[in-house]
Amino acid sequence: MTLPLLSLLIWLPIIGGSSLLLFKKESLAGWVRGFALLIALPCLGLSAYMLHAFDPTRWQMQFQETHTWIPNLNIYYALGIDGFSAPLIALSCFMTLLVILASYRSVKVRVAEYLAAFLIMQGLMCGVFSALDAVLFYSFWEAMLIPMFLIIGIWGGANRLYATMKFFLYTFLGSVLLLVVIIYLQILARQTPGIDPSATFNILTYHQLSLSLIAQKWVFLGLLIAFAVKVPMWPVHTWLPDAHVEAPTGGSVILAAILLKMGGYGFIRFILPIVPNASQAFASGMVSLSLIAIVYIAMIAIVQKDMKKLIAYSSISHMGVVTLGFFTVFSIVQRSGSESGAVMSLQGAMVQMISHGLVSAALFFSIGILYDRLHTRLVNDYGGVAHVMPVFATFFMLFVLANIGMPGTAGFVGEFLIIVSAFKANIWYAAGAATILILGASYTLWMYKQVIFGAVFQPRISALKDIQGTEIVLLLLLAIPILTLGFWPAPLLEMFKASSEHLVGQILQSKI
Amino acid sequence: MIALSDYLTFSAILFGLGVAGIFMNRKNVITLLMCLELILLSVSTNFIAFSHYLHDLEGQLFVFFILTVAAAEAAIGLAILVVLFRKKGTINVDKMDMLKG
Amino acid sequence: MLDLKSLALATLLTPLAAAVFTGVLGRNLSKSWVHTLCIGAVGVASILSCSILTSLVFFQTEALNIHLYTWAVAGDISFQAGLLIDKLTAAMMCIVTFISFMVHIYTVGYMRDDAGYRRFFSYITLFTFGMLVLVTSNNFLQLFFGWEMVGVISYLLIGFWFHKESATVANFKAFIINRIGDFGFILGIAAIAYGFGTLDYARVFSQVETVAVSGQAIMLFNPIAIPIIPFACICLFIGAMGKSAQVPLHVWLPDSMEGPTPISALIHAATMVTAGVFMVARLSALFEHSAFALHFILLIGTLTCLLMGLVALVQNDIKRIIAYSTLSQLGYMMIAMGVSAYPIGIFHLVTHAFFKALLFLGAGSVIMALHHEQNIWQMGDLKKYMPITYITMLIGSLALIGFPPFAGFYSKDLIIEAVKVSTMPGASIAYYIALGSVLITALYTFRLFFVVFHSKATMSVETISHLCEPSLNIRLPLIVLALLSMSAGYLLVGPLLQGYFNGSITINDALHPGFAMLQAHFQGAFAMALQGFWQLPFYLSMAGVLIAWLCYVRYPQLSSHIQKTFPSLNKILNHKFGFDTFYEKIAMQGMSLGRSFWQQWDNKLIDGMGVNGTANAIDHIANRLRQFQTGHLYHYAFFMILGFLLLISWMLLTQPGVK
Amino acid sequence: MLSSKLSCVYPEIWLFCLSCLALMTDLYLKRWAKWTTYFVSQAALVGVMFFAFGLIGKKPSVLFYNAFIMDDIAALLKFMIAGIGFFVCMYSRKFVFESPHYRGEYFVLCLFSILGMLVLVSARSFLSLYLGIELFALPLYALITMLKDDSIGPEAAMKYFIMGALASGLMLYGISLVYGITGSFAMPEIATILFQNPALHANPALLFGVVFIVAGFAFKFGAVPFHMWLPDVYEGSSIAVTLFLGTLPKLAAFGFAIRLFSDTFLALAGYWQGLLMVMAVLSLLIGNVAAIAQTNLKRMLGYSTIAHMGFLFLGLLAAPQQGYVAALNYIIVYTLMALGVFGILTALSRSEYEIQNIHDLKGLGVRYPWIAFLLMMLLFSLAGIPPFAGFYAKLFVLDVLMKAGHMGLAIPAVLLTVVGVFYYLRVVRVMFFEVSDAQPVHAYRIISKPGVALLSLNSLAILMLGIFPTPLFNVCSGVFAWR
Amino acid sequence: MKIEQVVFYIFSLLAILSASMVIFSKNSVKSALFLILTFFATAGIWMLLEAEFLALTLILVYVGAVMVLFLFVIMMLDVDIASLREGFTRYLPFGLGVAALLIIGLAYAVGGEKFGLNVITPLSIQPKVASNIVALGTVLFTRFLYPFELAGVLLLTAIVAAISLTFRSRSQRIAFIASKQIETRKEDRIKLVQFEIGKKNL
Repeated sequence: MTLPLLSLLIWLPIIGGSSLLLFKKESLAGWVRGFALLIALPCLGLSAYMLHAFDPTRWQMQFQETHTWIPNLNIYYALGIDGFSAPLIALSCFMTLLVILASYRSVKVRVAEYLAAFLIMQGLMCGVFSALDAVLFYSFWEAMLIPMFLIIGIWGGANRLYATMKFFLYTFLGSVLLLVVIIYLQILARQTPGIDPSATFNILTYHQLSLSLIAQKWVFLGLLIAFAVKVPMWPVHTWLPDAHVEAPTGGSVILAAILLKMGGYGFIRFILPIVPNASQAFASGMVSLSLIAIVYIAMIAIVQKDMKKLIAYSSISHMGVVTLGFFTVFSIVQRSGSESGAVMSLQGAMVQMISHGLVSAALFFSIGILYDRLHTRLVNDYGGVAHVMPVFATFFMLFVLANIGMPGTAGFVGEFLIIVSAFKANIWYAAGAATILILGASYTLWMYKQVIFGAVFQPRISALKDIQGTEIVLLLLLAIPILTLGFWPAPLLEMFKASSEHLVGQILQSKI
Repeated sequence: MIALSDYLTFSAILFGLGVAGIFMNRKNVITLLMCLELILLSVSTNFIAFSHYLHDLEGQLFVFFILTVAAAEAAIGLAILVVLFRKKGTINVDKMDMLKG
Repeated sequence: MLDLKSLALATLLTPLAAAVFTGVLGRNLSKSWVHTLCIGAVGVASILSCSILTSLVFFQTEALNIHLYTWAVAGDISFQAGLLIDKLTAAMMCIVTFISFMVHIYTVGYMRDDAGYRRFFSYITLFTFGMLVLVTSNNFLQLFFGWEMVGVISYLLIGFWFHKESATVANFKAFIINRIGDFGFILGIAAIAYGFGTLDYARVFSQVETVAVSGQAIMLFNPIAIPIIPFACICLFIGAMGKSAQVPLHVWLPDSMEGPTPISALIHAATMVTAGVFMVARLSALFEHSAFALHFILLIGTLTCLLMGLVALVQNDIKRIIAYSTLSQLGYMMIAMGVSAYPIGIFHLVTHAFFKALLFLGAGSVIMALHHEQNIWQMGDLKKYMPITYITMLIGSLALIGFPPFAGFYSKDLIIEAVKVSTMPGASIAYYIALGSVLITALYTFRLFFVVFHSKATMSVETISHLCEPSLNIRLPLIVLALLSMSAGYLLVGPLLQGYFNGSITINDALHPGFAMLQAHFQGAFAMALQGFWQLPFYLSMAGVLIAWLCYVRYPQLSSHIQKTFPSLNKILNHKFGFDTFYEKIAMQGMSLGRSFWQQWDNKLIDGMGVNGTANAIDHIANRLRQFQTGHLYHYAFFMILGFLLLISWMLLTQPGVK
Repeated sequence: MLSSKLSCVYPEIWLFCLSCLALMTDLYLKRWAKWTTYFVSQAALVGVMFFAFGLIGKKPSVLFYNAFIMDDIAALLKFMIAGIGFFVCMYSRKFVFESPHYRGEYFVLCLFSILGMLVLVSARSFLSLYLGIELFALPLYALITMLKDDSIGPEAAMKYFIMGALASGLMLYGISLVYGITGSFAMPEIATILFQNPALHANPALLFGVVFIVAGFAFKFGAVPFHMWLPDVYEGSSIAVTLFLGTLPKLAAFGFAIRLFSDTFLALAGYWQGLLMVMAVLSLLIGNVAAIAQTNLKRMLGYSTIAHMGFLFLGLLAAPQQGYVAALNYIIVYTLMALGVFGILTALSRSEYEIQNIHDLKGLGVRYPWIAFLLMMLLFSLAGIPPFAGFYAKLFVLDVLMKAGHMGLAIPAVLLTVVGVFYYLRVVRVMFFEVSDAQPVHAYRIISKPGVALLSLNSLAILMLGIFPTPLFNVCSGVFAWR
Repeated sequence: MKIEQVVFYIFSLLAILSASMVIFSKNSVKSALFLILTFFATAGIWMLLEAEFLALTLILVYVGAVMVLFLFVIMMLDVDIASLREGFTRYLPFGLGVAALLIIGLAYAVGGEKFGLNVITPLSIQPKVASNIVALGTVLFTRFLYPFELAGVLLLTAIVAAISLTFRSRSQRIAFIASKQIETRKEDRIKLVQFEIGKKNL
């Protein structure tokens, strides 16, 4: 009997988080925070152990668990992770821990509920990344909307009602079609000879299904809506700025760091391996959408006045690089004839997801630190913060640099790899992706300049206190992985290698 | 000889009148109750006609129960009507539009 | 003696350690601790660099090319961090660490009273590290690492006085313009990775023949394809244009003068801005295979050289004049690169580092003495009050205009010679422009010099009363650099032309015989200096000095008269050929485009019509549906019957069997 | 043998006897009347549960000359009806007792109505079906009028009455036509005749008959276009009656559906599936969309019921066997959810101030966080979001539907679900996000500890049925196993 | 034309006409009376169909009991008939059209093609083994026992429901209770208050 590692990662925080709801007295807040940490820390430990025990040379699913769940429909409680999902799980655990740490200063009301929502969400996120059964995946996927909805709605900003409804409906609309597709594929799996009839809802079974091109195209579109909304891709991105702006800091962090990654994860877990021919057929269109996201969204980010909105748009732009990485693989192989470029592209996209998770989280935390002090997110309300918060300014500088893809930070690795590999597909793809160097620098540094630099004109800014205690720990905890990844991304890339190679093999195999 | 279809057509007309009475009457609730009686009458006629032509007594039995139920319905309908009149002071169908939308 | 690897690593890590230490703990250390630590570290690095150079030159040690660790493996490309220590690298290391050392010492005096004293030291020491990373890299990726690192520190230092709006605008601008260059640079790297499958210099250079012959090309538009090497070279050179501030990506450099003067000397004159030149020389093996790229470099270099020199003529800010002069000199270096005389370009880089650092530091000394007054028209007659500064500045200016046998003479003369003998088409035009630039150089240099030191004093009496020579730690670097500005050319030209760079710089002598011819004609440094007095450039520079003397010392009203005579020329020069306006327009256009994307497309179209539009439409339908629910019984019954009829007709339509 | 056969009718007999007893106690035990009536009623329902539970899994037996059948589906539905009825009475007890318009007949009428439902679900001929329908409808008309002082109650009752009578008139007309063609109104005989004479299927009178009967059936579910009474009645009734109306009749109507489609008109599946398809799509559309515009909570839930019935129809029409299983699962889960939602609303209401508008829940999340949390779970379940039972119920229906090849129905169904989510979320939003400021929020009733426990049990059951949907599903498929 | 047909047509015409009058008459009393006439005519038709018992029941129960109840309610409620007089004219054509459509549809369904004489005929001479009443009664209490019991419950329900709706408890009624009037004392009605002089009492 081995340790049910993934189940623990899912259920420990969910059960722990639910039990937090029992302590609703405000006077217990301190205890509650401690208890939450007590849950989140072992989870992080477990995920670290998981990364350690994970064998990156194998593409097969590891730590598999399978239990009967709904036998009538062949639905199983099936878990397992490969190189793609393992780091994402670790990232989820890490981010939740940071959110809990950040709550020490920034959340004062309904602490127990707040922490419970995040812990439950952590479990659900781990569930999304480790589910191998499509219905199980969908359950986690949808269930996660609930805590997020509440987080934005209860602890959010002034316009939270609109934002949270928009968030929920947008993403829900996207994912209902996912459900239809899941069922459709399941029916197909039942009819296909040679497929294990007891695993018809298994995602890995879907990978083996052969589908006609027209069916693939429909399935592609159905799945695309679900995942494109989550990523978010242009033009279904408009929920994100609103949600980010209104969400409390922790909400924005999880939203940017993990939720968006679920969209990208959906692409590699569902779309690419299940409908490779349709993906190939639509690849140029998807690349165009990605490039539009990179350029168009970045230009929008330039004119933002609200820091959170700016970073939100920046997230969309950076996620455009991810989707670009996913969908250039076809023309890379076509052009260069070898699969290694495609593997690099996928690796790059995955690294970009992880690094963007860290960097955007760091930026949102930083903005949260400012917001906690002045209760405004408008760039123009700040100026000269560096005079009074030098330590903060230093950390913020690091994160800003990471966001603009400075070599030596995590932000560089993914973008670099994707540009290099996209070049093999088409010079213009690479050029389009590389505009993020210029545009990203424009808006991020503009914000930095307006907020941190300049003279201090307002007395309330000169009254600011520099970060200390948990805040320094928090930012340090983010800075370390960002720098480590920047200077030594090899282990992470190694993690993705076998899975990426396998995935490239899968998508090059025609399914018609 | 009278054809079965004649009876049925007669009852169909009666039925149609009953139904039409319900949606064309805009004033008086009592008339609505009477229209319901008309509908039940037409249904009963149908049953009896079929019963006659099928040589099957059960159709008539059904009518027996319809008459029973119709009496019960009339009783409750009129009771509600009385309450309605007490509370509202009118039995005008047009005035019954508090609940809508 | 230690082996080369340990030496190189020690050179790199000493400044890093010092920088990180002062950066993290700086606030808890006293000023003297900080500067002792940093100066010590850079001094050590400088000595180590010299010992590396010594071991390469005198002990004939093999050039070092090693991998330190694997950064990443993606696809089939392995990205590694490594060191390449050869003579080119060693020379650069020496220059970087030495100038940095000088600037460090100078800073102690210059920044004495600044609140950000510790921060400043941390930055410039870290900059030294970054520059060392850049020059010691053995692959493109690490080059890019160093490249961006110095870019960031430059950004931070330009905005060092971040309370000044102009400083933060300038550093923002510098970063963005550099990013445009990086855009090209990274595409160049991508092209290299595409064409060669590796980013390692050695492996790229070993394959360069094969790739050039293979005819692999990059498809731009369907019929138009460009072979890989020219494409990569052009892209990489765009990167160099950003960093080395070549037209049209030069606009950030004059603005970068918002930073403290020591960093103007270190970063924006001596080291970082020459990184582009260094890169082209480093990649000479690649550039040699692309005549097109070399032409491009020559063109850009020539344009920069001429245009920026012209702009320098009308500037009034002492630092800006020197900055434009730097631009112009960078143009010279690029001209040398364009005609494949890479060693000469590097030679000019070295001499320029000395005299330009000297000029900046001297200017800094003046500025400090005048309490941060930078307008040359607010100065004058300073030779009386600041003799040492005066003399060192004079030496620097003479070096700059190429007065034999000062350092600048050797390098600049060689460049002009190289252009002259170049067989490249178009080189003759470049030659004349280079010659003309000599005149311009002399003109603006001595315009500055005469106005500051010789013209009538225009300062207030109070200012004059405080005027004095700066402290020792400011004077010391000036003197050292002045000595070097005088002697470096003389000392170095010999080894240079005797094949110092063989093995680290590749020149295809068959195609580009220029450098070989110069080598052949070289008869010793002294002879060259003597010949210098009889050559056209010397007369041109003398003419320049003369004109400057006439206009600014002898007949001070002459200059304004000339300005009035040629108003359009003056206007163009004052507008710096409109580059800034052009960029502003683009930025404005971009902003308004972004705003319209945001407000028209995102907010109105996607959100307004799409998202909220759907919601509103559903809401509207819902309200219409509510109206059907009138609350009237007869309507209910009516709809019921209507629904019944609908169902019946649906049945009749879908069940054709029913008769 | 007789006794064992008679045991099939024990639930009805027990219920009738105890309702009469309740009637008596109400009349004669003046002081204790309220409590005794209540306890007798609860005893009656518990007894029905007990008897019905004992009948689950037995062989189907037919009694009274084809007028009555006791099979698994009937037993299960009876068990559920009595069980839910038990909870309904518990939830509404306080509210009802405190009402100044309380009459002792309240519980008796409830019991009579439940008796009608029991008759309905085990009807074996159209005659007992009709009588069952009338028996369960007539007391409802009276109940709606009760407990209210305003004129809205009688108005709702009158509308319901007229429409209901019209619907049963239509249905009777249909029955008469079917009788005329097949010569019988016993369900198995009709089924046999229809199977044996395919030529009859082309008879337009039969077609009219089927449509008439389906119309009558659809009326009970409140499917579009026979839905117009439903929102009005939900709104017009006292909340306790809405609780009753919103839960039990759905189960009974499901029994009706099974009797009709599976037992009688299976041969005509092609006919009624088309009808259900039209009604399902219209119900989903109108139910979901119209609910958005509502401000009255009860009315909104009424429209949401319509939408849910549309979804249920999708299950019914999908395929004879598995479709019924999915539909049964759906209706049971739906009833539990509705029970919870209306139960909470009833428990919070006081006779002088009922919860009517969505607005009334403002700030509930602050004042009664646990209750609000339970309500939120139920609403999310109604919206069909995992991990609550509502989602899995929908999943099963969609699965069956798509297996039957109705992809074209599945996509609009799920898209309209998104529309539906909006109004459920709005309630959650009001409860949790809209902080009650200066505006005085009416005082909710303080729910007693056992009340909270019951409601928690109810709501957590929805969660548990979501995390472990298999047991209920197995029960549902077991019920249909013998067919 | 046989006498039966003549009778059928007369009765059916009468029934239809009076049924229309039920709908269109603006006076509820008249409507009720026309409804009675319809019942009579229909009872005649039922006679033709040899359903004597039901025809008699219709008249006895319906006309005798239910319709009287209707009239009773109409009288009791004292409805302002004038206000109910306004007609239903605006949508009349539309409504009539739908009604006509319904009738035509039904008539088509039950028309001669499927239920004409050539398709189905009654037995011309029924063997009168037992009277209609005996036959009905025999079946009713054997095979239809269960529905019969249900009908009983239904009627009970109707009674309970109707009473509980319309019944007003004593407190709600306005009536004299003589014993209370007699038992009352003056203390219950009048309260004597002492006024203190010099103080504001109000």
